[in-house]
Amino acid sequence: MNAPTKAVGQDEAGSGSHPSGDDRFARIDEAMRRHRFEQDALIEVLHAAQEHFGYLRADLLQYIAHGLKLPPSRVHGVATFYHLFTLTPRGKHTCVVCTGTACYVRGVERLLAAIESETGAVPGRTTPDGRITLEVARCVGACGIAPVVVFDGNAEGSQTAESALDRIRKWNDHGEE
Amino acid sequence: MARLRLATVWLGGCSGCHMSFLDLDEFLMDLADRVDVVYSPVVDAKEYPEGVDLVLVEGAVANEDNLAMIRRVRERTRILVSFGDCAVTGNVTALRNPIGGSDGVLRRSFVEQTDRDPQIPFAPGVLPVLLDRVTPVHSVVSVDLYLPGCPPPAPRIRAVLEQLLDGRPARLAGREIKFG
Amino acid sequence: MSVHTLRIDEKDVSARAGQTILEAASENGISIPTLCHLEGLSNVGACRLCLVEVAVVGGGTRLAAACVTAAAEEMVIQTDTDRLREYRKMIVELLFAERNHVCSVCVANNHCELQEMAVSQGVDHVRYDYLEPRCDVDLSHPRFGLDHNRCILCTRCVRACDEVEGAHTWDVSGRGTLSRVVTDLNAPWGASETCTSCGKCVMACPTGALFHQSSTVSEMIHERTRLSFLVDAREKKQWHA
Amino acid sequence: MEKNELVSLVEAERASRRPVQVRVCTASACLASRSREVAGRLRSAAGRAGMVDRVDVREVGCLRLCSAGPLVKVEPEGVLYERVGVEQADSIVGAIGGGRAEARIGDPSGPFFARQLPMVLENSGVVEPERIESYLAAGGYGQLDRVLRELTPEEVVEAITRSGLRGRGGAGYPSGLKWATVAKMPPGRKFVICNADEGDPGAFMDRSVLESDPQRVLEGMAIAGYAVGAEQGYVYLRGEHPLTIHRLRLAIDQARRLGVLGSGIFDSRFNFRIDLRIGAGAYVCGEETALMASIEGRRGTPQPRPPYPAQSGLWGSPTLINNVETLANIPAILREGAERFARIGTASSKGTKVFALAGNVCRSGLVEVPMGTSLRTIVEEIGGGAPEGRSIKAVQTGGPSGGCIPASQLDTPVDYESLKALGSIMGSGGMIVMDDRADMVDVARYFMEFCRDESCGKCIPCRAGTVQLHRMLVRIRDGQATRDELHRLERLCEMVKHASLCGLGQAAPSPVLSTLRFFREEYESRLTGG
Repeated sequence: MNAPTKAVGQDEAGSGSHPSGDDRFARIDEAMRRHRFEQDALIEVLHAAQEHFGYLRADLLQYIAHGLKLPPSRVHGVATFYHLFTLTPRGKHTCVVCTGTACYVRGVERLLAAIESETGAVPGRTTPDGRITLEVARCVGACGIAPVVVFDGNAEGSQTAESALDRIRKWNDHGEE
Repeated sequence: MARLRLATVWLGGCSGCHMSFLDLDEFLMDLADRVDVVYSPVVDAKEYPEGVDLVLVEGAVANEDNLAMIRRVRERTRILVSFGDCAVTGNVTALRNPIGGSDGVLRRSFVEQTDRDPQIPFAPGVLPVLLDRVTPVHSVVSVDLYLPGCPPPAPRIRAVLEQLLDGRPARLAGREIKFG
Repeated sequence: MSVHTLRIDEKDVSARAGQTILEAASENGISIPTLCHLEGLSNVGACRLCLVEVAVVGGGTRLAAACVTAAAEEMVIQTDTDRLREYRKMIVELLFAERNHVCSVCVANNHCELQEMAVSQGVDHVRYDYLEPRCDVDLSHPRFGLDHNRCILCTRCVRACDEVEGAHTWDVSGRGTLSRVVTDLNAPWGASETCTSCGKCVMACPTGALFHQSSTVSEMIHERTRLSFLVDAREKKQWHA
Repeated sequence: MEKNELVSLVEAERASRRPVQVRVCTASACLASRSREVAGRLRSAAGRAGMVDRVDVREVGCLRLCSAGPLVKVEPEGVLYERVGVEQADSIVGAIGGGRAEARIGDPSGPFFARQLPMVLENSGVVEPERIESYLAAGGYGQLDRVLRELTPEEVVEAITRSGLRGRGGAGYPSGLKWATVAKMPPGRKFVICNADEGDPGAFMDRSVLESDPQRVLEGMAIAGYAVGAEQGYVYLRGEHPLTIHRLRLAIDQARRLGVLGSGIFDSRFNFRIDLRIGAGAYVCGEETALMASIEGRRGTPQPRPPYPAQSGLWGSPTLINNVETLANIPAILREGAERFARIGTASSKGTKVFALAGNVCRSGLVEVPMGTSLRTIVEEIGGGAPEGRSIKAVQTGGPSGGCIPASQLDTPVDYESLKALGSIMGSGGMIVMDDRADMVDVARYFMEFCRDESCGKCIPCRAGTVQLHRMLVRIRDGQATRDELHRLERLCEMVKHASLCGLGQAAPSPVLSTLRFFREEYESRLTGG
């Protein structure tokens, strides 16, 4: 494993380019500094890292462990405990199917099966071509308009297998946009 | 008193449990006085007979022959004893399960791990077809008594047989039920 | 220091304030089954084998984990009822079903707390599906090995490393039945930058999950009492044999 | 900000109101149906019609009838429009002051609304959640101000105790008692936590409250902080709901800027600061010890209790943990008086309860009714029964920790004890209606899968037990199980229920046990020989 890049301490605060050569590390520094490098802020810092890097690479976890002076195994333990953190890259598009009770009662499992068979995607994974990450959510809290699917962050209600597949086909049709 | 009709059966296992059975030494003589061994790898009987009083089943259910056999055994036997860890837990025979179904296992054994002439054996009617998963006996048929151990030590086998021969409901307790 | 008197299994016993039910029972020769508990480490109340029945005012009982429940004045406790025996048996069976515990070929055969627990709880077969997960074996460390097939997630290794050695090389990753003990960022153990190779995790392990590389079937004998020896030496300055 | 400045801010806000208010719902469900675009079009339509001086288009919180969204309400005329499309904006603006719009008109006095008693939701769909001025103009923070001037902390605790308020998060623990326990701990560092980790599938009450009226929850927290002697509060929010996070973050910033949170609130000596903590997707973090572990940046695994958080909670300090709806009740209780509050509801369950009504029901949405209202009133009158002329088979309450109540028991009043007697729980308020097509074994399987996936893995009964229970339920559903297996299922349910470490595991068997109790024939009829 590469040696971790040294975290910028309070004394080195500044907005210039990051010693690592990747300015996104400065965003992690910023999150750590905002929480005064307190170890309790681990989850907040992981949120920030994932927001800027898309997923939690091993070197980021190492960097955060170093910055917060935490044992690496604890950082890994926390990062893998929570569903929202991902240690692998996401696809170009994300499709989150809500499997909450209202959606279940309204037949979301058939919809999910249709998406799986059409795209070959497996919930929690990204398709091998890196296009689509399929996920299931335990409830997105829009039960009044169940079943709900969240396409690239936009929740859509009253979905059917057809309407969901139409949306996904559009991603594929528009090539590399 | 009628002589007890005893059988022993060898499914997917190493025969170590039968070896341990043979380790009963002079008790085998006592046993011969009190039972008829109607079916066993150590006697010459082709067909598992009807009306068996007691059977010791060694080995896990690993292939279709095992499956057909254990069902027949259950139908034709009053008291069925799961004899040894393979029968009780799957044990070594079931070590292949995490690898995946029968295809995966055959591929691993006869293709991936082979230096010369890799091929998957296929001989219908000669080689029994592997089941996708090896299971303990009780997940296929009901079992009356569990006699764990790999193999079960001879005194443990003797304790069970003595209880059963005396017509007592057999029961193992304490250290007599240890796996491994 | 105040002392409580309580009743455990029809026997009047006394306990110092702050003592757990488990400690009070043990001092009075009453043994309660445990797996995640280990003398010298903190208690987490996770394996639930030490559940006991505590009488409640107005009749009936409640279940309490003896390792994390403080002994209190006038408690009336049963440690070995039919109900508890049934639950404990189920818990042990669930553990055998969860990973691939093959006693006959295990390094810890005959020296394993899980195997012994099956004996003491009368587990002669497992009534649940064997889950048969694919588990890795990590032999990257020069002296020790980790076999996830045998791990029961008691976290004794995690606590030994954190609390006694202070390295916190171990932690738990994932969740639910997919949880795994990991070193550092789930790197091979041999590549760990925090591991001091002290072997305390291996001492603490109840099963054959952590072992010395030289050991083969039935050869792995853990030295589980050495942890409490170290802790007492460090904290009480007592070097008991 | 000085108090007189606040007063003039409120006056300015009131003066800025125009005669007609067009309120557009911008809670999650309506936003998903593009209600924000509708609001934009309404604004430009008002401009084109030359009505900017007369008409205000306001983006408000939940208007409650989610299934008919996007919802738009015109006040003071009291006209409710349903399923509003952007193309209808001109017509709706044109109909202001008389006339009929080319849009679907709802019935604000129909049974969906008439049988409700909005108290927690009194500002929902009225105030603008992203503007603190709007909350202040509706009398917001008035109770915090009054409490700081007129009441001692003991008197506040006393009032909450007298009100009979019980925790709205699930178990129904008396709130006053909880507050008193924390208040009585020796002075020193204490915390107030708002548990907004609403993770039950099929529940969106707390989320709606926070998206519709976030300041109300902050005010409740500050009052709680004063009562128990805490100066720091945390809101623990689900990371899955970006809109809720956004609105709450905004609300905290605005409250801090105006000084209604911070040091020396309302010129008193009371300091109270609130920070957000964002969860990262773990249902178990709704359990309070796991929640605190998560706030401390650790894996969200529960700890054995005692010690209870009230004695030793966050970082070992006494900690008051209340759920969103509990805290949202506080300002109303203090304003109306404990006695008036206690007159609503039943003998043991006081006040109102917010439910998220969804599933196979004609009208789904956010419902607030007095405790003791019958399930029938909620699902048949308010919800309009099952759609397509079907019949209701069961009502699920309490999420994965609750149970399925059969149609034959619909006259049960909703209160903590009645639901518990039926093997379910009030829970946080998810209420899912299932029609005659529901397969109750599969419903049990569904919830068990949820618990299996959300088990933290710390204790064996829950970690390994839920896996086995799930497999058994699949086999029973698929007709591959024997009677012996059904027996094993029941025994294992008992063990997991009694031996698990925390509430998640202890309640995981509830959906199985309740469906076995009321729909046993669905299990038995699928058993195979043996």
